[in-house]
Amino acid sequence: MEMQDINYNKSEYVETASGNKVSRQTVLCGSQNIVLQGKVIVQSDAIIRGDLANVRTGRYCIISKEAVIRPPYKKFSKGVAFFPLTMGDHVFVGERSIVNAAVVGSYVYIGKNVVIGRRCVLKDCCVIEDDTILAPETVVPPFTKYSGSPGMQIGEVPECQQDLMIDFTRSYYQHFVPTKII
Amino acid sequence: MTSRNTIKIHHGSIVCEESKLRGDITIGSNCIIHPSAAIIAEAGPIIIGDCCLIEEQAKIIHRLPFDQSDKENTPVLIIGSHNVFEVDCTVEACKIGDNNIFESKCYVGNKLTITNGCIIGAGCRLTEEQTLKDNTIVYGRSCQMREGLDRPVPQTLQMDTLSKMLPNYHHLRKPNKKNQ
Amino acid sequence: MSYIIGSDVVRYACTCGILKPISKLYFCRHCLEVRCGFCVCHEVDSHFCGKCAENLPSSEARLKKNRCGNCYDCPSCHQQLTTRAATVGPKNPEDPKATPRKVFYLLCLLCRWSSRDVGIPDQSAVSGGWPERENIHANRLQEIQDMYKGIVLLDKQQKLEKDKKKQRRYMSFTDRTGITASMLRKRVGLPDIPHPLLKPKPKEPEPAVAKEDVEELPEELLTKPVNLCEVTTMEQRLVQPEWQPITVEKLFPIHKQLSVKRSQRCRSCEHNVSKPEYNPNSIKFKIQLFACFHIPEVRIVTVEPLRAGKTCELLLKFSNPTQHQTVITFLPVTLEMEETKISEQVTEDKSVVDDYLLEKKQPLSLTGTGSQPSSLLHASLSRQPSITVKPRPIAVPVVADITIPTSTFILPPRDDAAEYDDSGDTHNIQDDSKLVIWRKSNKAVVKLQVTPKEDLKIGDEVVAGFTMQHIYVNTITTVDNKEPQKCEHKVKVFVTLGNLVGSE
Amino acid sequence: MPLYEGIGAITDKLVVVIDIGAAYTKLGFSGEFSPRCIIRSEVKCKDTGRVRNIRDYENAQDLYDLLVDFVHMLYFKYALLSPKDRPVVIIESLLCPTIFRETLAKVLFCHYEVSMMLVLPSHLVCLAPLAVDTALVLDVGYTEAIAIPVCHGLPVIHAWQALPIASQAVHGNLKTLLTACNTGINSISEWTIEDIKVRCCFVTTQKRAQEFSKATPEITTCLEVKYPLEGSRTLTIPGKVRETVYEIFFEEDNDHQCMSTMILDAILKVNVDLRIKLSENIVIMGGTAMTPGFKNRLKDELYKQLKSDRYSKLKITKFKFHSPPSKDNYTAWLGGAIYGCTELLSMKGLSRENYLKENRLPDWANMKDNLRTL
Repeated sequence: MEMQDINYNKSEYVETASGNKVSRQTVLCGSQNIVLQGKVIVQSDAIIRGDLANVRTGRYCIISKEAVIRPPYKKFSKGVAFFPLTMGDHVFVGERSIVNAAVVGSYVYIGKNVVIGRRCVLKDCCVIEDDTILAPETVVPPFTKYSGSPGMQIGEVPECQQDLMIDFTRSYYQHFVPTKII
Repeated sequence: MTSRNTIKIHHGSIVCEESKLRGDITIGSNCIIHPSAAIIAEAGPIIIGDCCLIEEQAKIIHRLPFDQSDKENTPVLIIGSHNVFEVDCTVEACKIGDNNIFESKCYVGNKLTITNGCIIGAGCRLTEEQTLKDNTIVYGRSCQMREGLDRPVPQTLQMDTLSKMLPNYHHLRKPNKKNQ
Repeated sequence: MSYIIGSDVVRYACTCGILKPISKLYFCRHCLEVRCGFCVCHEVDSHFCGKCAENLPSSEARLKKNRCGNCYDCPSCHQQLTTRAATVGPKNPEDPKATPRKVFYLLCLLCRWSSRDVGIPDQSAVSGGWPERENIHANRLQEIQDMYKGIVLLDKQQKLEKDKKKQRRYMSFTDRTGITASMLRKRVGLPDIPHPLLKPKPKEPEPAVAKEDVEELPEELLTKPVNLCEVTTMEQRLVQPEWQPITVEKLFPIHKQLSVKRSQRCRSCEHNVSKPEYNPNSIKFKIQLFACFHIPEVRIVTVEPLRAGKTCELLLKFSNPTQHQTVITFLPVTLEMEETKISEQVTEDKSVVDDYLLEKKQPLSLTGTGSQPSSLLHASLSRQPSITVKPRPIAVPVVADITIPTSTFILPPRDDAAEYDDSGDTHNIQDDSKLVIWRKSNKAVVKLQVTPKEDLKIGDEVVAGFTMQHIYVNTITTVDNKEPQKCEHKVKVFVTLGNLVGSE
Repeated sequence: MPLYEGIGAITDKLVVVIDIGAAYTKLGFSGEFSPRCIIRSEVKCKDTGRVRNIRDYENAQDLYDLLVDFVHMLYFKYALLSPKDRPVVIIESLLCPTIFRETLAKVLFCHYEVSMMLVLPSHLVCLAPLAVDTALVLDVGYTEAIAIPVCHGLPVIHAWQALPIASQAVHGNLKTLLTACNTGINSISEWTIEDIKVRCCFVTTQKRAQEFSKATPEITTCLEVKYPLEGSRTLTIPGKVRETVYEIFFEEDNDHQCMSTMILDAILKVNVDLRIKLSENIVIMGGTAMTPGFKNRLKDELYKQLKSDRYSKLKITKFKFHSPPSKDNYTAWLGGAIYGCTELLSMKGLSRENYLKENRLPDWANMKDNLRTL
């Protein structure tokens, strides 16, 4: 199916020079620590916790409504430190999902209402289905599909996942257009 | 019910201004409340103990079951100390002890009593009337239960770090109560 | 995008007769045929641990029973266990100078099971050295196994000897192996000295003895209350088949099962259609003959409301993934013959054997004639040619007719730079304006007429099909052909258009 | 490097041993003493996303597709090796439907191109770990309980006894019994029912069972169990249900058949001089036999039946039971693993060439002749 246009209110979104489209209704804490590489969409009520540690996304990432991107902490004998969260290119994060991962690779699809536990590592080209709960420190290998609570591997994704995700995030970005005022 | 908000914050607590506090709420000392957390004291006051950590999108709601809502005296929701409410949890329990962890996206209904040292796992949904025994661990889709050996370790280290970091980035509500 | 979420509305027919979305198909450049996961031969390429991403050679993987030496799974909830450090204070509290010792234990971050729960002592090294359990019956079973091996081997030798006797009538006494010497001794009547190479026959283990007593019903089941937290579930028992613990205090950390990378091979030409790189973290491929890189992709743009017997408009978007220009021609889909086949199969309920007639390929055995190889060793040394299974009929109810356009259209090659070029170049292609209504770089939208059948009911799913013929430029160079070969390739495409709505 | 490694790896054979049970499949390698995994015999249907047991097939084509997916999972998720050009040992019940074994052979030979397949009857191979050749074998699995005497390494097939009293029947009974004190039982999945059965229920003693069968039992039942269900409700498992759910095994049906009569009838059907030997060599296997109290109760029931007129002509005074060096649910698999590492595989296994010539699997009537030489 060809993707339909997703319209947004032009006044609600800020578009940066690098093509990022960020809703004004988001909670971007510590915005100086947040790097969006370009053509990234951050939708309303999403929370990015740059105040805890650096958050860095690649190009063509989509952070849906009410999603939370939160750098994870790690305990040491002397105290706790928050670690930066990096996200690759062409990543989709569904609505109301919580990403507490250490690393999210490229071409990753995270469904709706997902919990990615603390310090998880999502390798490239993996898919986390809707409503999955990934236990902390889980490593998700490439080309796997995880689902359930606790999240377990339930299958594999097609080998051309990389191209599918590039195509998906690009067309999402292209179809994410302001409502035309007639 | 009072429509007026009476928020009492004890000394040493960090309460971000962007958090949503409704009703009669008392927050103990050394608590941390992240932005966009919600505490809603609808049916009566909420008293939160010391050293509680309430993360963003967490919801603590004091709401009575339908069959009890017409009671005369307004009950108080007492939450003990060293509890952790993780991102996007919804807690409506009628009593909460100490050292409990409510993980992300868990839901605790208003018929439950949580004792001490319990962990409600991420995404678990507890609605049936029951009292969780000490050190109960609930996890998984079908809310499997097991007993832990010990209480979970309190998150004091994390809170130390947070209490240094958060004031740099957020506007805070001023503590308005001295410690007794 | 429907490949990632949602159902597959556009499906291509694989050569084997199964319908799949283009993302799950391969295109064998050597046979010029579409293949899918069902009809290719899967092979294990490499073993790796999904947690620590360590590659293991297959021999080592075998040795470790396909499990990772360092990573463990939780026996309680089967999630990955993490190693946690703890500091143990000095043993002598009166000696404050003694440095605290670091110890490690395993912890599950989901259900909080820890190696301390079952009394496994903490380890002093991160990588563990966690105690392993042995099968208590191992010795006895090994004896029994050796006994059976011996019996069968003896049996086999006797058989072989029988065969030999038939062949050879007399034997030579001149060799120095000692076998004939013993034969000679036998003839002369001297006692045989055992050949030094022949092992003395192992002492046969005693057969097991049955007992009158059996396990009694544990008395506490009748009297004590059951604490469900202490009784293991079926899953918890079965992940440790050797022990199958009944109570939680017998749970033991499980070595993490390895994963594999697979390569796919076309069964008719034995060429790989997909071969991943060795590195477990790599998402690249050495060989990637995916259909979506070679065959034009079809997507539904819009379709008018579907009414039984009424013609409506269907817009399809075609895109050319290759570096070569292609021409698309529509042809009707031929299903009739196959459909009768299906009905035959259903009505006659023929025996299974007839349905999958095998197309045997040339020499099946490389090792010799039909006789079984003496040892399995030889059989596995060389790769035997594959068997191809006869394709099955396409099982899809096509309930709408597409009016096949007579004109063809051109799709220009894919140009990655065009993504960043917003100037709408149209390549100046003369199009049949009735067919092509929009085009940009390597993509074009065409308009088709589709008519659902008269006898459909409201709510029925409408599926239509057509055969897409495209020019495929094969860039494989062989000895004879140095130039890229152009050829016409046909593939059947089925589109699920949605449900029938009421007629006006 | 890979070639060199390859040669090293094949010097000793890697034979996959598979026992596809009605509920659980046991998979492992020959020469090992326990299966690598015991998994449910089910696959997720690709079209509907529904999880289906591989025995719930509609026709041969459907079964073929189910088995292709299932065997793919067995090899690439658990065994982690390519099935092509490798031998396989299959353990099957003597009562396995022809369509199932023929389709399985077709999947293995044509789709996965295994080089050789050795099919072993479960009732026979389960004696291998014991190193005995004469025993009465009772297999209590998921759909049915089957008793077959094996004499001198030869299954006495004409003496077989089978009844549909196994775990599936217990699940049905448990569901019925629980409906009385709980609501909405029907929506509960079979796996939950199994979990309740495994964690709460047991086979009670004969004495207590007799008391329960009276109109007014004069004993106190064991304690009831509160079984929490997905955080939203709790099931009550009464003590009586916990104790009596297995009673269907020992209640005689309309033909006066039950678990204990099966064993005795099977013994009756063999030669007189073998009867004593069989009664003193009873092997019980199958997952259901692992229920606490099951064997004890069966023993008591056997002695009770012995007193009845039906079996008076049996000159048996005592029963003896084997305890195999394995868990009951993989005894047959273990036997297959022992056979699988012998030369028997190359001698008696069916090679792919021969299969493609004949296009059928020899059935057990031939197989038993082969195994007689043992």
